[in-house]
Amino acid sequence: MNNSKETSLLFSGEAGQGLNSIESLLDSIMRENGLYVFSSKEIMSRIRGGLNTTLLRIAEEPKGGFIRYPEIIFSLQAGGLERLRDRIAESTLIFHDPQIEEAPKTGSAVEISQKEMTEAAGGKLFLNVALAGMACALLEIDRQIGMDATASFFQDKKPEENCQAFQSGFDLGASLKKEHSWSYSLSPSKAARESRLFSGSEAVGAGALAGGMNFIASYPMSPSTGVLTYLAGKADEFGLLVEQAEDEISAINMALGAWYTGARGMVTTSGGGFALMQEGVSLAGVTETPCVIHLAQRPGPGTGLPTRTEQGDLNLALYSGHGDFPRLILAPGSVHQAFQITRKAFDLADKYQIPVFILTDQFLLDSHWLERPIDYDRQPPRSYTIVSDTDYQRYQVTDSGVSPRALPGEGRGFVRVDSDEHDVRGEITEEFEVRSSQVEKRMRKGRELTKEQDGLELYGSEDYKNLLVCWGSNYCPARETIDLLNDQETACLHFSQLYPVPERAAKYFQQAERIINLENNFTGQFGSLLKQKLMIHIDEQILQYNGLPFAVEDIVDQIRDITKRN
Amino acid sequence: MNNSKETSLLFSGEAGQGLNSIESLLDSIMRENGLYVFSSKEIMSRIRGGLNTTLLRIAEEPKGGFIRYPEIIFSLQAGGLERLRDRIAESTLIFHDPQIEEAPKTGSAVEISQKEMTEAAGGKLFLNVALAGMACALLEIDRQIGMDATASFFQDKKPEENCQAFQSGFDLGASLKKEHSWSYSLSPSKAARESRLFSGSEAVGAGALAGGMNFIASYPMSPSTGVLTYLAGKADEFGLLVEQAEDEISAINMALGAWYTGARGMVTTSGGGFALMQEGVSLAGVTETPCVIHLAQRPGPGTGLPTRTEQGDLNLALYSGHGDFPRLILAPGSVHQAFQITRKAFDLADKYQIPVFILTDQFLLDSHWLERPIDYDRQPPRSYTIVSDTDYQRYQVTDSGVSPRALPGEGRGFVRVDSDEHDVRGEITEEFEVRSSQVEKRMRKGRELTKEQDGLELYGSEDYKNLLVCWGSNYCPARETIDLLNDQETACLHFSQLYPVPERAAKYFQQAERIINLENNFTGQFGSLLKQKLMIHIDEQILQYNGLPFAVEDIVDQIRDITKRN
Amino acid sequence: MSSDKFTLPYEVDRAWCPGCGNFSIHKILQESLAKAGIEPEKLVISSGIGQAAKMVQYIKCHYFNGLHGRSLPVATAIKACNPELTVIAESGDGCTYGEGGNHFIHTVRRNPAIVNIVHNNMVYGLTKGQGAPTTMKGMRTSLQLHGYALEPFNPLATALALGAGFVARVCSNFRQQATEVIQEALNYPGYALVDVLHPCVTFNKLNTAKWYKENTYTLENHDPSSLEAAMDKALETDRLPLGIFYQQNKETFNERSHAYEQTRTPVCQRKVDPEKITQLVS
Amino acid sequence: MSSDKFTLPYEVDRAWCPGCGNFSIHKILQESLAKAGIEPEKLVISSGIGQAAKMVQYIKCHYFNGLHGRSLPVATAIKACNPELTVIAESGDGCTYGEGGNHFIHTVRRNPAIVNIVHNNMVYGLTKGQGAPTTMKGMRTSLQLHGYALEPFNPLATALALGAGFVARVCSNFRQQATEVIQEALNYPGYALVDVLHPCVTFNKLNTAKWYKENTYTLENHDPSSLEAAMDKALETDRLPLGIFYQQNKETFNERSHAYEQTRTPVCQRKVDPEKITQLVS
Ligand SMILES: Cc1ncc(C[n+]2csc(CCOP(=O)(O)OP(=O)(O)O)c2C)c(N)n1
Ligand SMILES: Cc1ncc(C[n+]2csc(CCOP(=O)(O)OP(=O)(O)O)c2C)c(N)n1
Ligand code: SF4
Ligand code: SF4
Ligand SMILES: [Mg+2]
Ligand SMILES: [Mg+2]
Repeated sequence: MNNSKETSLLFSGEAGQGLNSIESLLDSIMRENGLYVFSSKEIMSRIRGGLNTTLLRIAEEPKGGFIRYPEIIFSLQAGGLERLRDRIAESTLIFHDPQIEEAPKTGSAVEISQKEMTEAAGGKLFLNVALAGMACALLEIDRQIGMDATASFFQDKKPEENCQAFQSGFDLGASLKKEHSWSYSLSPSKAARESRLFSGSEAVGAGALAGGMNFIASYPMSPSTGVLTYLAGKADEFGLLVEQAEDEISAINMALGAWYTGARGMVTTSGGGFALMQEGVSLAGVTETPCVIHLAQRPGPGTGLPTRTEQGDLNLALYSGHGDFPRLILAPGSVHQAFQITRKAFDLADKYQIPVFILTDQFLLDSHWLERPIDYDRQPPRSYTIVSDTDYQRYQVTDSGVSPRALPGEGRGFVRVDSDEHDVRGEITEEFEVRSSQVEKRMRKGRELTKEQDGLELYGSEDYKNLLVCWGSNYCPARETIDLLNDQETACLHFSQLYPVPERAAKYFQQAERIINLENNFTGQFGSLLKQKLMIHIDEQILQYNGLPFAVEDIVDQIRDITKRN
Repeated sequence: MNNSKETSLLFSGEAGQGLNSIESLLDSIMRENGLYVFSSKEIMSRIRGGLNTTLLRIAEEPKGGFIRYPEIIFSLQAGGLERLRDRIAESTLIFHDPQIEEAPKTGSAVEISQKEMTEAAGGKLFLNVALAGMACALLEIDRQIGMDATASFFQDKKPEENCQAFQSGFDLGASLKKEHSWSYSLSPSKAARESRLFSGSEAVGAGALAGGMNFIASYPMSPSTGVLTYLAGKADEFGLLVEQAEDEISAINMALGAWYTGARGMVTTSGGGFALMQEGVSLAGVTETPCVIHLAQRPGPGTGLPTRTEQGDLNLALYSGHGDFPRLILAPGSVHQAFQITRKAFDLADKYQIPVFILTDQFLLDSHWLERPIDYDRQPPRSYTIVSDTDYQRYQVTDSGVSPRALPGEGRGFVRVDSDEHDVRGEITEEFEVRSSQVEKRMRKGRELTKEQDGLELYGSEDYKNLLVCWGSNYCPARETIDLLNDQETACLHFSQLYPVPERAAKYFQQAERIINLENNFTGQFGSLLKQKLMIHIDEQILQYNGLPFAVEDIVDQIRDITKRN
Repeated sequence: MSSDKFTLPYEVDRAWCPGCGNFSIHKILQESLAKAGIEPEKLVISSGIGQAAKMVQYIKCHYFNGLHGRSLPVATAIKACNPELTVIAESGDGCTYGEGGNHFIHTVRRNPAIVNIVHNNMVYGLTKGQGAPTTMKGMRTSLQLHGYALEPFNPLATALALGAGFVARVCSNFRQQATEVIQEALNYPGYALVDVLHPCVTFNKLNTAKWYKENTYTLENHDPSSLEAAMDKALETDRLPLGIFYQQNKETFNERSHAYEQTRTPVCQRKVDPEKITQLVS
Repeated sequence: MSSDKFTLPYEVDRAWCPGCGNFSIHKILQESLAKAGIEPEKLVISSGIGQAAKMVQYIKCHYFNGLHGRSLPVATAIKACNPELTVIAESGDGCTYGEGGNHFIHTVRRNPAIVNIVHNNMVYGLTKGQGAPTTMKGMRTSLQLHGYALEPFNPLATALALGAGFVARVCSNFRQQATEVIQEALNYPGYALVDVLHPCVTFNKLNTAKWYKENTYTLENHDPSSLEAAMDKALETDRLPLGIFYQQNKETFNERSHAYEQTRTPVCQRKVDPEKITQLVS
């Protein structure tokens, strides 16, 4: 990105070389220093070795998209630059060690010696911190702020040695900077200093807590595990019951058992794990037991690319479970949305007694954003359950389709819940009329649900001709695309509610002369849904399915291509 | 049905009263007698008790649809007539026992005494056969044919007693017939005598055998179990390996293991069980292992109505498994189609190395049709596998997307199959280009698949204005509807290939002034798919979701309503 | 102490075959519940799908009649979220040991304070007589035409190997003993497995009432605190012992769970404190 | 008799952490395969997902690297359809005993002639260190912050309770013994369980190489034909015995299956006779 208000750093190395620490440390240094930071990683499915990268965008204004061309690259491991060959621009500054790998054909390479840096840093363990120090020097970060942050970051883990390593890197960076007269400095702001750092996982987790979640059962699976780990860490403080289930089938059945008692249960999973939960989703549908499902997408089919990103599971969520029943599918695109939407998911699950999906992906969950604090109104979650009387009927037929939900042990009635077709009392029935009336009752909730219209945001010129449609984690990259295009012709429509498709979306499409659908999957799943529900014609699609998030530059280029073409 | 060329009988009784024997016995007597028969049952999910019915349509020409108004009803159990209240026309003849239940308000009731009939028949066990005899007398079936058929049907189970029971019923029927001067006689034909009786389950099973199926692993679930039971009965004769798996997850993984060795594997299941197979479907997709999945639909969600019928799992099959990969979905509507399509499923699964679905339902599977013999060309199944050489690459990138499939232990190469994204050799990869090329390779098979255009049948006037669209088991009822309407304005378009949607379908829709979608589910799932893929507008929907198949009269009425309305 | 309090206030048509062992189990269950002093309003039964699983429909209590094979995770979560409820997971042998086998083995390890009543008719009843994990070798069924071929699943030995604290087997034909054992199970603080043998008069012509009479015996002079003795008895297949094989208190799931360390408030009643959220996000 | 014949003809980057026990298991496996006289062209390994499951990628053989938890049904079917292949199901403890627990218990009952090698590092490696069914009580993990609380899963005792005919435990640190046992398993005609303890240097700081040295011992004077002795040893948790606990021939799945009664032609080679179809349908 050639943008004077921003610098971007990319670190390439193997798992185990401390890229995560570089990221966290720099994230907090930048905040202390009053600069916005967005960081994102792409990693291999292994614990040690391989080649991973961490990207940091440091800027005067919040940034949130993945980019193809970082301004500065630090490569620690052989093969790193070869792997990055498509991501090096003429202007890219590349720190590389000729002992380890050759300089790339493009970009301006600067030689460093890992051996010397390691020695100066005080050993292999500290090389990563030295690199962080070096980066800080290049960006003219206040040395003391860097030192203090390092000391506090490593407070339990050799703080002095780490500070010394930071210093050594900072010194090297400062002298190189002087020698080459580079200039990457940015102006700090108070607003950035008062912002908060969130990963997508943390935002989903915090939103769940705000939504009153008190039970979670799940089975580990990347990239969904971050939410589980975050919540396990909050269990004592918030009085949560966190259970690692033996499999995903158990997890969702446990979550339903929890809701049945009046607790608020959740599962977090990814495509393959969610595939196993399908029968449970159908169970939620027929028993009208609320449920919140966090579905963290990664590339399939099968095991696919476990640690990478894709938006390929919308159809799976949309049609999950056998038979017809209503559901709600939400897909946040920012940490603010992740918090608010997850919170809302619990409210609507309880209100309509349906499964509610939160669709995220590896890109959203594993990235970190320095953002303004989240608007939180301190409203405790509303409960929709009732206390039963002796004549209580779990499946009372109502106009809205919602039957008052009572809890076992509270009140004098009995809460009889059945996965077979049932009558109003929850008893198995084979009466054709009763069957029809219960189907219709359940489906009426879907009609009611369409009243909960939200989750639609237009960005860009109101007089757009081109409408870029996106959902979920493409929020930040799509908005940035509009900023960069700056053509007064293109706007972006972001959906954070995917299903039911918000009806008021139709009017946005009417105005558009050209509809461009942006999705991180092969078939354009959401675009197909829009076609089906709104009978719109999608003119162009920008699709990607290689496991990486969209780079902002790529979207810009493709839109320019499209608009040039016709 | 007031149609002189046909008579219809309905028997109502509880599970355990021998309705199944009545059905089978009468089916074979009618055939021997040279009359076409179609029989269908609706039963409760229990082994004894409850209220079930069996419908037989006996005709001079083949019939195949469910009907609302049988001509003659035999009610054996209290509550039966109350439950049938909507299915009695003014002209319906009803045999009932006033000791057991009251005569209904409509229809012409004839009193019989079960006690007396039971005594005459020789005991409770034989009452059902006496009823069959009575029915034969009413229809002027040759007594001797009935006797012979009874003797052979019960050859291992008290043949003489059963013949005596048949006689007793026949005598009663004959005397009542005379007394009331009823006339239900039909003209027999040689063609009917040379026809064969098939249930849908048998036809699917026989098609699988013809397709070279030699391995089946499944877990019992109504209504899919009939196919499994049928094939278990053929195991010795055809050298099949039939295994009852511990669960559906195991079943589909076993089927994939079988195909991997070069065997031809199959699973048979229903909605809830299939929900559990979703991850396995995705595994088939990514590993490009062929697989044939018989999905026998029943009403959901959840356990739903286990023994009843619905077409509610199309979406589930269509979007099953996480990630994008090609698949084929077929849905036979008659026993002939069931045989041919199931056979073809094995061929295409092997050819394209994809999961192929056969969507049926309880109505199709559990009904019996007397039909002309199936056209079978004696062509043995074609195998598409190759013998590997040392440089064999399982996932070679080809134009068609199909990579030659070799078998382990045959040839000198290695067959390395992976559910992670893989390179051409089947090794795990995290290269972005390789990922993209493998996704594209897999998806190209989907494009090739659209060349296998078949499974579309227009019935009725070529100059239609109204086009009734249907799929799967609505084949027979829809065609009969067209016959009954006989208006030269309405035709029916039946799909037995649902996905990829046959492209040539578009032209049929262009001609139509009014498109009427007929589906046995709540949301009109196939209609939605047509909207999405062909961008057509569906004007009207005829939907039903109470667990019963469509009755021909109901479709006729609804179409008349629609065409009258505008 | 009347078992009537679990009887529904209206006539119900129990969808079992005349003569089915499930009718006895129904009586046994209501009696043991009454004897254990349980109130219908505080009782939840979680069941799967099958003939056995229909039981919940005929008892005055709360129920969650879920999916085939999934009675245990639902029951575990109910007890975990509301420890004040008495929770039973009740289903058939196919449901619990077949489809639900993974939950069975891991629930034993988890040790929630629930009673697991498994109706063991050694066959799949509702789906019309296929072999079940507990079907005896050689029994012919609609699918296993040459006789069932797999090693029969031994639920008691498996549960013991996994560390279960209460393991028992009874038979529907011996009502008094069955009632006593289930009552004991209801009082046991932890996961209690009660495998209930019963005849399926329609599909199991091998393991009939007569067969049970001849092929079972009551454990006597047995020390239920000895794991070895219990395992020895569990591995006996010649004649099947009936009674409590093993009984030993163990820490339950809720006791182990940190969720109940600081407060005993049921999880289902816990509300979030907005103040804490504020700290998290602003 | 060189294990090199299982070595791929090109360099591979094995995606394990330096020092991981999986490297030893790799050597052990190639050695025992060679010693057992198996040819790469006749060997299929079915694996699930996890660090252990990556093994297949590094061996010259056929493989089916399927889904997490599902190595056993795939392996069972492969052996059933083509008995001429040597079939191994290999995966981690989480994969085999956790996600795949139901297949584990029912595969034991089915007794296909396959070797089941379970890499037991008592932790979930690939997903970064959560507790596994075999994790020891009290071990702290990223999810179990106060220590893992469930009763550890005892695969050997469970397999024995289910009637397994070959049950063994080895440790990657004792290569010679491990090689011998796996070789024996490869020669055993039936389902052979080999639980392979190994250190996970990254996520399991409790069960280290040193720990294994101190907390295991080799079975001696043990009678592998005695089920009681095997069960006694399997229930020992103080120090973990290594070696073959139990070995007893039993009818295998293919032997029991009627599919192999009339003909020994592998199912995968059987073709349908059109004549018979004609009889069916016309
Ligand atoms: C996922 C799924 N698979 C299969 C079925 C079909 N099914 C219903 S009950 C049953 C077996 C019942 O056997 P068991 O649990 O022993 O109960 P029983 O009827 O013998 O009491 C099966 C296979 C189902 N409902 N759901
Ligand atoms: C259905 C499904 N659920 C979860 C996962 C994520 N997953 C991959 S490996 C693994 C655990 C691996 O543990 P283990 O089997 O013990 O192998 P190890 O890595 O320790 O060798 C999990 C949970 C998955 N791939 N699929
Ligand atoms: S089929 Fe068997 S278990 Fe089911 S109700 Fe009838 S006798 Fe009882
Ligand atoms: S995480 Fe553990 S098991 Fe996995 S490779 Fe590293 S050391 Fe081995
Ligand atoms: Mg049973
Ligand atoms: Mg492990």
